[in-house]
Amino acid sequence: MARIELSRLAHSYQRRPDKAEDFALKPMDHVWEDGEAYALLGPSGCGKTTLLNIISGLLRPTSGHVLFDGRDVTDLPTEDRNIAQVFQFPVVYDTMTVYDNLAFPLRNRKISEHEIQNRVGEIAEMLDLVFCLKQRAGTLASDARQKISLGRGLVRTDVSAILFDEPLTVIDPHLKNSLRRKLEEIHRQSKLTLIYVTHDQTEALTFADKVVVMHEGEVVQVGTPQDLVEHPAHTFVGYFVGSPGMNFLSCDVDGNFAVVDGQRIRLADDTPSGAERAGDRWELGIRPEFLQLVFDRPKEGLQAKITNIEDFGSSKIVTAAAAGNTLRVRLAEEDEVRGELGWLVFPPERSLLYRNARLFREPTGRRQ
Amino acid sequence: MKARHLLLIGYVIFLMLPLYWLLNMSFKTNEEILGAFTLFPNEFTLDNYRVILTDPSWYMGYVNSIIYVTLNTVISLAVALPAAYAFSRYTFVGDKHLFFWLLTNRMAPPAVFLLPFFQLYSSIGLFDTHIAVALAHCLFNVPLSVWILEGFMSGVPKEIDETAFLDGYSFPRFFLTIFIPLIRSGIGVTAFFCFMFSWVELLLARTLTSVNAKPIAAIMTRTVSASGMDWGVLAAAGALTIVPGALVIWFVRNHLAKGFALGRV
Amino acid sequence: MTKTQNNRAWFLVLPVVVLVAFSAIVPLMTVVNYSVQDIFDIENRVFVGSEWYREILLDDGLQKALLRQLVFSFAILLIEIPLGIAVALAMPSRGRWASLTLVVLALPLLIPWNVVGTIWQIFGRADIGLGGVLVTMLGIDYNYAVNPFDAWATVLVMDVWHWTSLVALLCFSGLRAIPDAYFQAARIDGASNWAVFRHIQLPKLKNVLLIAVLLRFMDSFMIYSEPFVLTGGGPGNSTTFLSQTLARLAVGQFDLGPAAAFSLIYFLIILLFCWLFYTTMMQLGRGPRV
Amino acid sequence: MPLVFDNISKTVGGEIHIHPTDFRLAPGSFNTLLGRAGAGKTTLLRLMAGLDRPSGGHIFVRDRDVTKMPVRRRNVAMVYQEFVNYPNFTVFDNIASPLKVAGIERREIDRRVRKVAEMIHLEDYLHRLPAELSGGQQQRVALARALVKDADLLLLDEPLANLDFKLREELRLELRNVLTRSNAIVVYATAEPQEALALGGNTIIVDEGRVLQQGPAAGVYRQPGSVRTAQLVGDPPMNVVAGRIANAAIQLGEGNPVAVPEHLRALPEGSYLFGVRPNHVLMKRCNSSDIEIRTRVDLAEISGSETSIHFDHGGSSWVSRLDGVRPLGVDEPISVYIEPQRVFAFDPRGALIAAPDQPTVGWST
Repeated sequence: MARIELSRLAHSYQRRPDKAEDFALKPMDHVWEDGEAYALLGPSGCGKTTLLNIISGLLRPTSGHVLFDGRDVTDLPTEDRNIAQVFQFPVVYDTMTVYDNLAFPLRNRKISEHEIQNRVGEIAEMLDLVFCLKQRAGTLASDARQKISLGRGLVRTDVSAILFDEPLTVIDPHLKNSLRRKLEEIHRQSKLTLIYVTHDQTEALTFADKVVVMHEGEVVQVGTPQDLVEHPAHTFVGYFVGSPGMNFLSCDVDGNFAVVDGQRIRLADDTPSGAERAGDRWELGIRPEFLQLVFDRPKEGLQAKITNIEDFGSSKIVTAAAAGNTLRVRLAEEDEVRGELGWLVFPPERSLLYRNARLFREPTGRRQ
Repeated sequence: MKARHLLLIGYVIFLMLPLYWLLNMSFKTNEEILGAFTLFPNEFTLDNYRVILTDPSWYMGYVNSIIYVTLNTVISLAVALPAAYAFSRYTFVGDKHLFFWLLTNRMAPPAVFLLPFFQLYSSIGLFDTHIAVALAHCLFNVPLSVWILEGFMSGVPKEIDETAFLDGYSFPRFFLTIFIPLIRSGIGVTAFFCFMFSWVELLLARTLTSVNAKPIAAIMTRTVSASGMDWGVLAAAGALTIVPGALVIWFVRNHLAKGFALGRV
Repeated sequence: MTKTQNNRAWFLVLPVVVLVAFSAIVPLMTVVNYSVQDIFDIENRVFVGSEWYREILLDDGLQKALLRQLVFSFAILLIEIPLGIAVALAMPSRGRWASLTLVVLALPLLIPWNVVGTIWQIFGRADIGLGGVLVTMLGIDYNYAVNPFDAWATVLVMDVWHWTSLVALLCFSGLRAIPDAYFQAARIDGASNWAVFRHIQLPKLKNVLLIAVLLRFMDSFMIYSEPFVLTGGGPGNSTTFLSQTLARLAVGQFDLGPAAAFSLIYFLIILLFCWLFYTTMMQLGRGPRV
Repeated sequence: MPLVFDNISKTVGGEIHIHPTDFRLAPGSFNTLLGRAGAGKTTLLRLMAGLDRPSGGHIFVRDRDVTKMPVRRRNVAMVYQEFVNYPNFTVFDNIASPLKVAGIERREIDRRVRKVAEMIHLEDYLHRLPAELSGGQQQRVALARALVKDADLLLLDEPLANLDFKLREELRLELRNVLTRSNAIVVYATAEPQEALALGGNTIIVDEGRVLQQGPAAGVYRQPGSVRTAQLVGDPPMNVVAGRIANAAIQLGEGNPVAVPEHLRALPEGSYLFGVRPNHVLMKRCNSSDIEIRTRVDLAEISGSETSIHFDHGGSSWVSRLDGVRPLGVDEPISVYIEPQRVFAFDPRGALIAAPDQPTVGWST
């Protein structure tokens, strides 16, 4: 079991990086608690696979250190870091039987055949592979082969963490959920640190206790699925998580109000009444599912002209233009759109203020 | 990793020693060769090369070889390209058998065809011509070309052909302006293999020629049996036959690996 | 690659069929034709059925030549395939060194076969050849012109020098196609180099190894120029293989019937062995796509 | 200039890929082919394009039989799922290729290519090679090439399937504006119900080589002709379970019997297949007449805006779609509630008998 710590870690694929853009991974400090299930979420090219390869030891970071339970493993090769990895496409030894595949890591560590037998039996049971232990691994379907690849990590008692590199990409859609359920069970039973890299938000939020969102080589937020949806720490997280993503309106700040095109919108109470610093970029962020659309003039609200309605059956997404911004509102199936003009109402506790793309909130101990 | 490098270096030395010895010989006079055993030529001389490059009965050998090798490469490619496209894109009646039949030709020993080729080409008046040798070498070069090109062509997605047809391209225009440029590396590697197997062959080339199209390989074997063999000139002639090969490798070196797996990898 | 059914593809294949028919079928027909006749000259011929075939099969000299050829070809395979794999494993896989090694290894394949014979003819002489001198220095009295075993061994070493690179290059391209993830997984599983070779590299090499075995068997079974130049088939018949025997029969003594019969038997033997190699290697699991 | 399929069928190697089917696509219409992977969408598109020949039946464009016409002479454009471009041409030449082949004059080509490039935000990539572009941009080049030739028929085979989740969302919106403006017949194949619903237009449900139903997307969603269509047109698919109406009560699988809702009163007693949309399976009771089902959580699939709670009901896997983030643990016991007036009724063979009365869709643009 391992508590993985990154201290001032940074990486660039160029020999002499100087500008910020040269860095695939900008300098970061980060801790992966022991026994937790993390998802590493971000669009392709945001550096998440680079970070995974640095943790697994396949890539040496340009600067900074990687520590497993306080021990500096930055220079240790992959095989000495006691990690297991499940790749994007199933990596199995085709010519071996499933049993030999699972026994392979233990045999390499010269463990007695008797102990191997019950260890492999136990894992095969956990992964529902008992029925095909005698078959050649190459003949099985991709989801079974991906389980074997996972099993090779689980059989080892000395494994400190299991790393997943978008493991469900090649799995057929209808098999995905059974594998996701299996991963969740494994996490509950094995108490191993799990790090799961993906660009798919559903995959990340379903799998992980904590989601690490990355954007252009930087960790922009670490939080539970709840945090990501209700309090995105960065405008990118608001945009990337949730479909459609968060609405953002540029605005000014006046005490506990955001002022959009002359309209005063009350903000959440824990928004600090910081003095506005000139030159800062202020934005008001609200998710389409929290934004309300009404057709009789409310006390406080923004007038909006409806430009488009997408009917998804179980819900409707209305696109409206207000004060030079385009906003989207999610309406339930029964809500009706009565007419072309409406008013957008901003529930205070759901209206978040962003300064230079970062959430402006009372510091709650966690520096974002 | 030590053992790995040792084996490789040992093997490369094993390859280079005989070649070095040939070169060493080619710069010595005959007397020195037969006289003393020297690792490096005492009296360095270019006479042997001068003999070859001035005497038409010698240098014409190279010219003839290059002519029929180039002819063979062009014919093999021209014929194999459309066929490989057919095998790569379509299934048609008898395609499996035809492909296998082509491969069996590659397995046919040239010696078997000595007699019939000799008679065939003499009867149609092609004996002792470059085209005769070029055509004879098609026996093994065409099957190989089809096999390699089909491998490379299968790397190009079929959707590209369809997009071209959707855009209104006729087949010939698509094949020449879009498809051939896409498999440039494949064509380069196939040319390399055709050159290689045609340039090195002796039996058919010697049997089907006498004077006008006699290849260098045949010229060299003839002088071997003459008495009082001039080793220096022979070594020089041998050294010169390696030059064209080395040049061709250098041009296709980046695609060599893929080509050697006959485009399959 | 889903292929569409289209018989008009025959137009594309026609040129190959015509050319290879002209350079293979027509000659083969004449060979078959001659193999069943006794020919004095163009006008009078006599149908003799399978007489030549019986004569060839029972001919003691040819049986010995066939045996020598088989022993030679299998020795070739036993040496060149493992050595080729070893060299391929030792080759650098990326960067400048890789293409340099590729060029050096490919060089012997581009030397005309008779020049290979000439090189070794000089190299192996005990008096003026570097190889000959080295061997005699080791205390072995070595003379390939006189001693049958020395001659046979020299032809063998020459062929290993000439063709092992082909096996090495084929295996090299096979190894390079293995995705890196397999090696990373093996390292994570703590696999030894031998385990990596046995369970990842070897299974993935099966396709190219089949091609290597087939090519090497065919070419070694048809070898003619190199031994012809090096030893002329001597001393005695120790290095006279099938191709040379056939060439002597067909072009030398000019009796067409036996030569044609011999040719067909020779061709059928090769086809048989190639088919045997192909099916046995296919049984070892998924075979290549032909 | 409608496209008409008259009794078209396709069998490959004895296997029926497309059963005999007829349909008609109105001129300038926007159509979506919705069906699971392997349902026959791509085969239908290829038949429309002329890339494959039907085994039976005829295809008419502008009342002309084009079944035998080679694809080269049909005025068709297609965008593939993999981003297919000519790797050795620049973006400009890629887009210009159909015009160049048609022999259009150089300045006119230049004008039309730049116009389409602007529409798809490719104007500053015109001199790049496709390999230098991202996946999304490469697909835009393929789309630009398909649009520039103003074909009669514009076919798209799951064009967004290979793109990142977020990019797919953005491109879908862009695609909709671009495609609805073109006056060609557009046929957009997709395996995602959300995409079909979002793009709207005439939706054709395809399943195992058959066209099950055709009609406006929301209409098919609200009035699915069969259980199969109902499952195909919703994401997650409609929950279905066997049940019966007896002595004035309706019982769904393991749920408690409740009074028959108004829209099902006319149905005779007997056994039926009942369907409930995932977003109508709630975690809290709304009123006493709700059907209650006690079960366990199989998996809580959180997608950010919604959470899909998978659970077992009567042997089949059911889903409850909730708003927000609900991280319920695996195997956690839960109770779910269904308002009877939300229930669809199908006959035992799967044909629709009665659908819940529809809330008004609202004012459409």
